[in-house]
Amino acid sequence: MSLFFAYLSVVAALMSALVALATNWRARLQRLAEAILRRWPHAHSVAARIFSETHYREFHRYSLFVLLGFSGLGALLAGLGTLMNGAVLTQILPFGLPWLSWHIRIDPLAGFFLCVLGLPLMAVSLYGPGYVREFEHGKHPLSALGLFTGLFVAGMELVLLADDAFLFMIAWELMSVASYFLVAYQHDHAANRRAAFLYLLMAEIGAIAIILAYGVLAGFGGGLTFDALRGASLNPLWASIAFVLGLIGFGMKAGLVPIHAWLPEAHPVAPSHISALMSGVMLKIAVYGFIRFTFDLLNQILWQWGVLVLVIGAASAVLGILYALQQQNLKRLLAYSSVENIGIVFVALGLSLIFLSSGQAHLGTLGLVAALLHALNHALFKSLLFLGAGAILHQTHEQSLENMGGLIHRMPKLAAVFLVGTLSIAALPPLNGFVSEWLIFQTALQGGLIESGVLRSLIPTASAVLALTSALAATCFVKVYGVAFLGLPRSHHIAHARDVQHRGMLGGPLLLAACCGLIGVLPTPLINGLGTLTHQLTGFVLPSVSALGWLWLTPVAPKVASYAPTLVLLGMAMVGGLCYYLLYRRTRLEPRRAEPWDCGFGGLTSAMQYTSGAFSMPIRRIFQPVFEIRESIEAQQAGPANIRIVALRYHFHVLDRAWLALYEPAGRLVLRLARGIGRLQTGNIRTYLGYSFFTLIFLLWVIS
Amino acid sequence: MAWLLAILETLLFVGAAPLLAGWIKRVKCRLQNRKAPSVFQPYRDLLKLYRKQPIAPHPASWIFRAAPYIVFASTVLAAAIVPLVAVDLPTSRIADIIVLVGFFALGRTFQVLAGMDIGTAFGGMGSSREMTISSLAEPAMLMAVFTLTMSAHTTNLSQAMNYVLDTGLVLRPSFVFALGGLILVAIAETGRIPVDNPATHLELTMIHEAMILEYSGRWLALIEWASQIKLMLYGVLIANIFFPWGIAQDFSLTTLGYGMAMIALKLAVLALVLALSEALFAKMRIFRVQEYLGFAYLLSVLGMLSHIILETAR
Amino acid sequence: MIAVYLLLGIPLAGMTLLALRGDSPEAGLLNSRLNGLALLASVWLAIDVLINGPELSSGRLLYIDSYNVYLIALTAFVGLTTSIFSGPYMAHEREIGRVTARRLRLYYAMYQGFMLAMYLVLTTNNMGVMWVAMEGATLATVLLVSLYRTPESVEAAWKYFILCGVGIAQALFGTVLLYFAAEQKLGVGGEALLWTVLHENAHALDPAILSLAFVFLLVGYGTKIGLVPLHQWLPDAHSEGPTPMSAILSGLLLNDALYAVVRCKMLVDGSLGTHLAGNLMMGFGLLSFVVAALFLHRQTDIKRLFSYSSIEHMGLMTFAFGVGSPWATFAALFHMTTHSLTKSAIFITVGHAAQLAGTQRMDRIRGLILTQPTIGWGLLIGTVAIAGFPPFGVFASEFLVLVATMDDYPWLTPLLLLGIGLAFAGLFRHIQPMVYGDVPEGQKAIKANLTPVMVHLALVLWLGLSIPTFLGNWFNQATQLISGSMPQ
Amino acid sequence: MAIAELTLYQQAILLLAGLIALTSFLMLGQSRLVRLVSIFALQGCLLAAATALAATVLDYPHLYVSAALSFLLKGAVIPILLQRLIHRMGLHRVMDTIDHPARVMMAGSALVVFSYYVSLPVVRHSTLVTLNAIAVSLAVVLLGMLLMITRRQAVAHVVGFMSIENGLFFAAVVATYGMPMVVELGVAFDVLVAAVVFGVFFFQIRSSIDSLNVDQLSKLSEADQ
Repeated sequence: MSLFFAYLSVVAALMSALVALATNWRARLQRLAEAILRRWPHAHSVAARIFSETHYREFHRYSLFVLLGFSGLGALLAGLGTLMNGAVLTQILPFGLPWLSWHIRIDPLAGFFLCVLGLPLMAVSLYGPGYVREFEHGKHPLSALGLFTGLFVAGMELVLLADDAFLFMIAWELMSVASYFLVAYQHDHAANRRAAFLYLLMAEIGAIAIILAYGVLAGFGGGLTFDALRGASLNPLWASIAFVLGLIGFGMKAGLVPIHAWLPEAHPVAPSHISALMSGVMLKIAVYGFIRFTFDLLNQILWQWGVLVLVIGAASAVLGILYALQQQNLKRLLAYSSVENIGIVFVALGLSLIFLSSGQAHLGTLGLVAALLHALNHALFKSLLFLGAGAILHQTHEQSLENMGGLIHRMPKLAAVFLVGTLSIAALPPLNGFVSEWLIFQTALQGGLIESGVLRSLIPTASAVLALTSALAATCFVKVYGVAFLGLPRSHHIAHARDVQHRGMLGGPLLLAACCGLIGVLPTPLINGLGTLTHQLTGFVLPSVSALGWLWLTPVAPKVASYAPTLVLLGMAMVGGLCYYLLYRRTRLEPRRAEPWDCGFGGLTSAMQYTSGAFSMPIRRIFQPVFEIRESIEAQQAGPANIRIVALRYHFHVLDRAWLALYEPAGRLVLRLARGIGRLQTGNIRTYLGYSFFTLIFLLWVIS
Repeated sequence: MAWLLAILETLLFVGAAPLLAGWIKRVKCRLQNRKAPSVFQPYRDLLKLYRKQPIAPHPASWIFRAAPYIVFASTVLAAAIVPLVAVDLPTSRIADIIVLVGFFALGRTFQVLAGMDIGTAFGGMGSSREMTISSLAEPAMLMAVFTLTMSAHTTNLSQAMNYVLDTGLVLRPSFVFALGGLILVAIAETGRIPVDNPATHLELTMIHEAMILEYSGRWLALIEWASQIKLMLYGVLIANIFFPWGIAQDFSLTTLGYGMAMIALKLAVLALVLALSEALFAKMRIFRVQEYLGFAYLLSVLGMLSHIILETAR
Repeated sequence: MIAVYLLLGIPLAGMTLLALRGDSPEAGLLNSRLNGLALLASVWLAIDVLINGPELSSGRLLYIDSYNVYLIALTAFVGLTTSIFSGPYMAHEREIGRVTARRLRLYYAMYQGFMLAMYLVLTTNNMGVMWVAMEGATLATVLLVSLYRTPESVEAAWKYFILCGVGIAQALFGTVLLYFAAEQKLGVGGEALLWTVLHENAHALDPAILSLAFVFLLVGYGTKIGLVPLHQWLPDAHSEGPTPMSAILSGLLLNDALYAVVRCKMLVDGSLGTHLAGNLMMGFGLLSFVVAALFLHRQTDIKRLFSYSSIEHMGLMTFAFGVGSPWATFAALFHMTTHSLTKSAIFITVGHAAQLAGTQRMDRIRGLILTQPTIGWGLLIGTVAIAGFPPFGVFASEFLVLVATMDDYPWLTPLLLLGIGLAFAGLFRHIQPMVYGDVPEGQKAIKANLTPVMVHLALVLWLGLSIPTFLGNWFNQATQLISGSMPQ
Repeated sequence: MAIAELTLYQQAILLLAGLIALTSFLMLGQSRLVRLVSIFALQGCLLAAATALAATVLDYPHLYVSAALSFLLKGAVIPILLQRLIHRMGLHRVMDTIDHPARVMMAGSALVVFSYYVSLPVVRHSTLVTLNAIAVSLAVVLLGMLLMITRRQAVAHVVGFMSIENGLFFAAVVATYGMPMVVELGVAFDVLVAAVVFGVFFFQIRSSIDSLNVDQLSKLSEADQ
């Protein structure tokens, strides 16, 4: 059954890709419809209306996203079904190589990630029709967008369903290529082209690393199906090689530091609903790949791997959020925060690996659950935030925080929905972001149970880094909300922005916000639902997730830690409501409106507020060594002999150190090598004859 | 019964907070040999503010109006889960110490948002500084807390206190370090000298005050009260985690009364220490706060390491 | 067996016919019709072989087995599609006066001559005749390279001629040695050059002589494959000749040279029992792969760019054949197919793009997608396919090569990884600016026939998704023939 | 076994082999195109003679044919064609001097030794003595390449190319008493066509860079200009 839903979702995605091709086929389709439906006047009139000049565009646009919605729904149902009954269904499709046809398999792990994919996808399908309308009149055809969106989604779903290395890689690369075309969709901007190139290049290298990782297993397992790979028995050295290759490959897609450089370039330049899918879902597919490879396919786990993952994850988390904090472009900021969240997920995975390798299965399971939960949460609120940013972009054509402000007055509905996303990504109770981070902390705090003292001291340190990260994340998103939505508008078009009109463009984010709230308040059922999954991977189910009843979350034991988000929400509502009643209802003192305090000078302007750059300045100074900051002050002078300075303008630009240290040298090296090689080809035929002459001599000398 | 007791305790907590603030003020005045107001002055102030008509600046949105309630509510909730006079109250099961930090974060977030809602330089300045300081203080605090929880094997506050009570007086180097770290963090988080000066009226030096500059009337009352509760929260945390002796482990009236007396005593002493330090030190530059908090973090890490190296027999 | 004679007869007749009527307006059509007939013949042959198994002609001069039969079909197919494209293309060239009537006659005659040589290389059973046909292919195309008579084209043709001539001469020396080795065992007579006979008695042949022979054969035919450092003629010839010729050179000639080398390898392996031949091929293949990938970065001429990519891919195939495990061999055979389909499609698109922009300099070709979406997307998709992205077929073979190498020679994988990464970057850094971006002023769409491109890419896509059973059987049998066992 | 114990025919073949090698050396040293071509013609004739001799020794009739072919092509047709071209292009006075004649000669002799060393395993276990001539033929091939590498004139390149062909042909004769007929014919045909094509190219090159100096044919290169 769930397999059926999975196929349904894939087919629906491909269908929407096909439908997209029909953008400019109105006339043809009309003639076709007339030819077919001549018999039935009623249907004929319907068709006539659909294919009329006026309706066709809209009909086409909606059909695209309705199909995507079905795809999302199918994925969600399939995933839930599998998680419920924990069944493992396999099937073999007649595609692929003659001696290796496509193996399909859906198990709880895949099911969970199908859910992770399904929810944002449904939100996007609500959101899309309103968002892409403006593209219809642009120079870039909607057909390309729709086609590659469909392929992108289908690719991601197939990655989850693949049960042999070959199909996995096909789907994986399909996902990469399709998203590449989506990044390059508005290719008249040079930045987009550059980002797309970088993205595809790194995707390619990562993919090769993954292929090699599979190659190692296939060499020992003697086959390319996942069953064969599971059967491979490797010595620790080869296992570590495979693991590192896998970490590089999947980490590159997931955006771990320092191989994250493509991410903040590529995610912002894609159309926003695509950014939502890329940041919210695609990165999770990479996480899925890592989990599948490490927890499922590799037959052993070494604690060194856990340490490696833990360290890299912690680094990604803190660096990601530090860079996010310094961004002025909203979508770029969100992309960097994705690096941070993926880092957090990998910290949890690292903890889980360490515990599993040291035989603490239940704690390993706890870490894994925390990681999965955070992956889901990030998928939800990051998609929500990207859709919100897209809505702002759509209404005001503004991406830079420096020009925003006061949007809460202009677009109150969006502001309310966006606030939910902000609070949950800032990991504040009682929303979902907090639950997963709480679980991760709980996992880390059990580090005392590990034999080796080094690890015992390493784990708390990592968790402290995590604490720093979450605090910085709060800072970062307070900044975002405060600068974008609160205060006074910083530019004219923001001051006259209109709230989102299209119902779906609010409905999509609203759906996600609802999920955030729900998971935040009632995490227990979900975590219990993961039991089948953890049982499959670690052979262990969290013992007492709800030892005190369904209200309580007690991951380890009631005495160790407990958290009842529902009661927290209740309590806050009660206290807050009580105060409100006592303080407002009793004394009916209406607040008086007045000018804010201006030190008595008068005339506060929006230019006097703290800008986004100013807000993050202390952090910038405190963490100086992390950034490569380019600052400049330009003075506008006037008056006699331009002595008097009338205006000062301060520019600053924060560059990614990874970029300067890793990528640019590599590029230069390649060019130098190419030049060196080029010297060999002089163009003189006698030299060429010399080459073949000496090749011959050399070979003769070799063999005799 | 237990629930009723828990609610009563919470009410007591909330009610006693201004008293502590008044007491600290009084001691400070004495130290600076000024004429001191009565210890009940804070109550009068709150009542006065409550009666006044609040003023909302023009750019303010609903966030500005909602923030005080959320701040107050989150603080009260935090107060509810910290054992004051008795351990094993049901409320302490609702949330553990990490959630406590979460509550603080929630309240802070809304206060900061409210500060930025007005669109003045002061609001932004205060918010930025507040977030910076807290983002440095939070890891330090968690590290300190983790030290405790790792030896107690629980993050649940009353469980931790039980653990300390059961083991009796043990001189743990880790606890000493953690205590130092937690005190430093507490000073920073509650906005006392040398990090922030609650009594200042020069906008440029304000942090906490700058954020709430626009508040008045009942809103201001709520926020002031919330910060008083927060101050007391930290006091109770330090007192009850590191010196839990005297706290009631069963709900008989005598033990409860004894516990109340004990906590009052401990808080009074802590208040004395705080007042003394505030009288002795001067406020420091904003960009030296990082060194201050870095030191707090260092203490906590040392605590953690000493716990691992010195205390676990393996 | 009639099919084979048809296959050889059609182009022979076509050559003479077109040598006379090549300048007539319908020559292009005639050319493609002839190729169509050849394709039919090849399909007939293929079915025949598929049903009856390997066939040996009377006199044992021609031999068709599952290895060469699919190459024959492929050759015929690419020959047909390219000729469909070449009709309008040459007509356009004639209009703008780049070619005269005489040269047009020469062009069409030589097109058929080249096809004849290709079919002969593939079908013959006699190593000597194979050599003759290979040299014939050079002679047929060399005059086409200098068709435009520009100094560059003459230079390119001269280099092509001399280098390939010298190379092929060494191949002849190798053949002589082969004959000599065989003769010692099988006695004097025509028998001793027949591949079937040699293959049967490979184990008996003198290893020393055969390894010596293989060196000469490898250097000789390797020059034609374009293995570094014997490749210098290739980019020149590809970039200076008319585009259809670049397409068939890349799509067919290189393949067939590789085919010859592999035939020789099968003999040598049979005799030596060591992996010498494989190692040599791996060395050459890897060198060509990496060096060509580096060269991609400094190209300015679009056809030159893709000719280097051809070198790179031939290097990969040579490497894979050298690895020699069933997976690798399967991959190499599969790669031969997908590469020649994709690459010829790309060259066709490139031809249109060059006509559109009026130049082959890549820095002057801009905004193709917005100018003429079919050409722009065709070029982009083609490049994506040749860069080895799924669901296109090239990916499958690269995947298998990587896995197989990881299996047998793990320490070589970093080089492969490097090569693929470099090649990808080298291609896309040039392609992206050409297809994307705004339209340069004055650039207008042209009349283009991209059906062949679409057909090729569709085929490659289909192969990437699923290999039809009969083709799969071919590949499997060929793999067994070459590597000794079927992949599984 | 020592040469004295061979039959006259075999001795004669070995002698011819020596002469052919000598002609290659002469070509290597010769800087006048006209003489170069005539030496090449001489080599062709020697080759034909050797073939004919082999034919008589073993009376293989088809070797006579190939002897005739090689005499016609290498000894007569191609040299005459080349001479014609040289005169029509006024190259008969052109000196194509090589930079370091001594070194080139040394290299040539080194090549002879090398080719002997390479062909040892081939010769090792074999019945016919004439086989030693394989070393010579290999030397001729390599010398031909050396000639092409050292010369700048296109004509010299053609001659070098053809002398490589001679070497191959000689190898075929001495090692295997000629290739099968069909191959012989094919090769001969190819050589003929090649010669014609060369002729065509001379004019094309001439018209593009009004000389036949191949060093000027270096527009297409990858090095930075």
